[in-house]
Amino acid sequence: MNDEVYTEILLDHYRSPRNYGSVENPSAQITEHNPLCGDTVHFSLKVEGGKIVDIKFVGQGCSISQGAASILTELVKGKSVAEVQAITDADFLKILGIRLGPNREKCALLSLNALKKAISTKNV
Amino acid sequence: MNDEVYTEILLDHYRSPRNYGSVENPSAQITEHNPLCGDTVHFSLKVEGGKIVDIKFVGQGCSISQGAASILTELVKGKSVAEVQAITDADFLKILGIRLGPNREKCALLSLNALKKAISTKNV
Amino acid sequence: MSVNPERLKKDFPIFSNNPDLIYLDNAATTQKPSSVIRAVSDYYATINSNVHRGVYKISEEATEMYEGSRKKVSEFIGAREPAEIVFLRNTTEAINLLSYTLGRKLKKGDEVLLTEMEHHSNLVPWYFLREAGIVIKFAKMKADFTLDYEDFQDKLNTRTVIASFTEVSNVLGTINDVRELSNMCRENSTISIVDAAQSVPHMSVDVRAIGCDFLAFSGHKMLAPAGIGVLYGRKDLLDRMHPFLGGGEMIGEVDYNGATYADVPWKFEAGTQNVEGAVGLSAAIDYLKSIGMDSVREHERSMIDHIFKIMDTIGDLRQFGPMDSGKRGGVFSFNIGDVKPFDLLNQSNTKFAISHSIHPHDLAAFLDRNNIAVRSGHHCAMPLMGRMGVSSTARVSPYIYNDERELDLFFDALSNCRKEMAR
Amino acid sequence: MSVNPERLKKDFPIFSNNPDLIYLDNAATTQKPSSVIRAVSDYYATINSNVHRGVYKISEEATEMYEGSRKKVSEFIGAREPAEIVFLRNTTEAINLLSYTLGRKLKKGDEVLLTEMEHHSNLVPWYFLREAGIVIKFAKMKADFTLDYEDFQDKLNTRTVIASFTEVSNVLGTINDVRELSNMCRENSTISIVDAAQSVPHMSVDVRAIGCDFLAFSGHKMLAPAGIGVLYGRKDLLDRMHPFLGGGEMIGEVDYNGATYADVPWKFEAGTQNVEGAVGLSAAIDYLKSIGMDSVREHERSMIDHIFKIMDTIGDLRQFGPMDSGKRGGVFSFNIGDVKPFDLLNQSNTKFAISHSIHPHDLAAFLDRNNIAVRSGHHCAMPLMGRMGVSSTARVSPYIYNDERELDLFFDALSNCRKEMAR
Ligand SMILES: Cc1ncc(COP(=O)(O)O)c(C=O)c1O
Ligand SMILES: Cc1ncc(COP(=O)(O)O)c(C=O)c1O
Repeated sequence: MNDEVYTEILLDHYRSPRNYGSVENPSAQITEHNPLCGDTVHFSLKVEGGKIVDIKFVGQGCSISQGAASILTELVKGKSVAEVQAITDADFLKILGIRLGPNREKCALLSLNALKKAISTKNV
Repeated sequence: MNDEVYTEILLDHYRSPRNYGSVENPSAQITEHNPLCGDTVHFSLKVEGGKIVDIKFVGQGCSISQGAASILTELVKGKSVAEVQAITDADFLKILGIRLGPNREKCALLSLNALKKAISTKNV
Repeated sequence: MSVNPERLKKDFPIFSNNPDLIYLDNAATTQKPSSVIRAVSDYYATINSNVHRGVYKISEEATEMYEGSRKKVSEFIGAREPAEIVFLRNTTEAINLLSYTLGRKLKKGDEVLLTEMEHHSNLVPWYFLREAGIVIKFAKMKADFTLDYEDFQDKLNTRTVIASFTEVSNVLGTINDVRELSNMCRENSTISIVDAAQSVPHMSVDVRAIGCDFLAFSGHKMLAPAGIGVLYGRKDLLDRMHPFLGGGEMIGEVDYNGATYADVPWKFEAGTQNVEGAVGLSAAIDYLKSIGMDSVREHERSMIDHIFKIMDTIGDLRQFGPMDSGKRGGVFSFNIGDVKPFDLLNQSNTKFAISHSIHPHDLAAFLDRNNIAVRSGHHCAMPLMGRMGVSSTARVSPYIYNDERELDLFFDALSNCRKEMAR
Repeated sequence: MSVNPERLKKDFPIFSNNPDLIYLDNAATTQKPSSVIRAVSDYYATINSNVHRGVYKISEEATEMYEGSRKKVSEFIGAREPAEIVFLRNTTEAINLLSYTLGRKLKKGDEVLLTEMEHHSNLVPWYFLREAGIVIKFAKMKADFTLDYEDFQDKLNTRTVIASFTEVSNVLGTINDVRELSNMCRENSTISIVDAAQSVPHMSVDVRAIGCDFLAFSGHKMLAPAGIGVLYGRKDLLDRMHPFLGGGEMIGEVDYNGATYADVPWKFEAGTQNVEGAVGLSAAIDYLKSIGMDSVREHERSMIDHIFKIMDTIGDLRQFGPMDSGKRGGVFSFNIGDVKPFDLLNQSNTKFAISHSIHPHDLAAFLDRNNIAVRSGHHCAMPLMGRMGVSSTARVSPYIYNDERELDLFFDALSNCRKEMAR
């Protein structure tokens, strides 16, 4: 598809998702839906010493939501919980390298929001 | 006031209302309000042999609502209940000799509607 | 008279400003002809004022326009009198008005019968009643995407106080025989409500011929502004109902101890109304009448027939809806490949869960690059998506300004999209 | 910067089309400047579409405009974030939303505190709760037409769950110190609701400075289209509230068994929204900001001062409202002579019950012949009329496009009316 809309990297992640699946005995897991379109992502992750040591996702949805989830897993692996919480929407959109309208943006930000929610729970 | 809006007859009835007051031992009476502006009319009347033999009104409101009530009392005295029920809104507006928009029309028709309601009750 | 989309298109400024725009999302909302836009601007520029209460000229004139629009709507759908027409914001508000006011009388165990193919707006307002122990039932959809009338009849029982059903599904295009359904309701002393959001804009609708108790639709789906919608209700029923919103204009008398209410329909129109919306709706009805609702219907049917003819050129295309255009409105939902709902357990079992189907969002984004506007998603009918075994679909919904050439361009783009996504 | 009505008037097409129109019914609804009319037409002609769900260009653009308007409103009234702004039809719907949703939590014996000077829209929605045993109380108005703050404080007790009060009375012009009232509420753990229908259009309003929990106003009273209104609510409160209308756009997920809801503010915006209304409201705010709300307020104050200066030239004129223009918005209610409420017993006692006062309706009709539009009636405040001892009043409510010359012409016509009616 067109570079204006989707970068090759994003499409590559969509076609060959990284870290696809589930972490065993996760410290946290979460399923989030984009109510606007039904895109879904599920993250399972292991936190040790305040750091994300392992993370996997499964999901269903458009190339942006799923590609972004895959990119996110690579981005945060090894990062501290605090570092992940500090990633802003704008940061993540920049990393994805795409410019989107307000509706489609929700697809791109679904996974970041889900992950932040997952690691903000008491137990991690 | 202006003939376009109010006829002299109407104004005369407003300034010197006919049949003002209450009929004793009425066969029917009714108080009606115009919810749009608070105009009020009260009719009390005597029906004998299906005919309105006496009718009086009291009220509070604008010249159209009160003038029309006064004119109506003169119009219906001596008429049968059926004849009064047959008076249409258009008929009455013609008798009043005024042309009004939909809002102000409600002032003009308040008394006719009240009277018809009063004589449609079982007991007259 | 048959519809001439090319000529009609000239009446819509958005197409002069975007000459390449192929707008195929009319089930969501329609474009506005100049006559409607002008009716609204002219209203502002000449008689804009508060209706019903002003005794000055522009207010009398605005009142005449507002009530004139009510009369026009009442004639357009065959109501007995204008008093049966309540102006609201949209179909959604109309159904909520009913669920709130009729809901007051329901008791624990009473039933509301819906169908499996309803829009969220004809689901969620009824779901609210569950808190009070009201039971919601759903008449089934058959494998051919039509309603199971036997199941509807079976589920109508002595506890069924209300039944509410769509005339045309906004996902499947399925046209339900609402006359038959209303008939079943009447024989069961069940209140019948027709969601006509997708029918009134597209075909001739006559509430007396249908014989329903209530019917709702939205102006914005029929060339009129947003913010104006209609609830038709049988006068005797409206008369007996509790008001919905309280406030100015809907009262008879008010003191500190209580209030009496105005006559129908004003009892249901609290606060300052969207007069310009009603004025715009009136102009939209004039426009549609000048075409003729039967012609509108015929045109949409021919659009669907055209789609049926070429859709098989697209590999892996799955369409959702009855294959008889006579029983289907101008709505075409489809997917390329399987767009399954999310399922955590199955999803986890494979590394290749993302199949080579094209997600409707990606499809719509691709089409957008070709200036073709189609909808993708659950179309506010998530439960139905579940029944169809998909998470979402793409949807094309033509209207009077669309023609076969545009559909051809749409299918060309679809075919290109498949090629690009496959590389 | 001070307001220049003559210059501003040129921005309003209705005054080019009716050069002699003296429009003094702005508390009912205001006229629309070309910039607002154009914003709406341009929207139709360029990006009209459904918001939030389309992934095609015009839908993304329409969504940006709609949410941009929300942001503008939130800044205009000093909200913490756009999520605190819910778009509705008008003030009336906003207060009903609150009475229905907050009302769910009230128990028999709980109290709602209002004032004696409320509009029907801030009375009737609360009256509905009486059926559930909720007690409605009224803080008194004093003889000088101001609110009795001590009485308000006295009536706030441990059972007072909600208090709802107007910032500016649409009959008296009285400006209530809503900051003080909200303060009393907070100290009593009472939810505070401000009816700002007559304040936001006319003066600078800051919800955080006020410290209220909710605040409502209508677009049509501030140069914007009808059909668009605003509920401001504290985010934490909105988050915890049950939705009001159910349907499309306000959901999270729906299946046949139930539904979850979207985040605030969308949770309260069911169905297709009045996007063009929001676009028009945004343009109206731009227009008002270009004048400056403090200038608007100063102008209206000067209008009231001018009225105070000349009103005594009219014999038998009785005005209703505080005599300090610093405590009074741009609203002037009055009567010529006594316009008593109907009283069957006293009425019957005299043949001359129709006195030589001029009924406000006749007055307004006379003024209309001079192209002067004023309101007459109970102004949707019947209980207050009772307290004032009148059945109705005439009301003049100037805005930015009115000037002293127009007020002079109004008083001239009033004086002529007295002469004619006296013959
Ligand atoms: C003080 C006050 N509150 C509420 C309203 C109701 O506003 P709306 O009719 O726009 O809902 C009005 C105006 O009519 C008003 O003046
Ligand atoms: C079948 C059906 N019902 C109800 C609605 C709701 O209409 P609105 O959003 O105008 O209230 C729609 C459209 O969105 C629809 O297609």
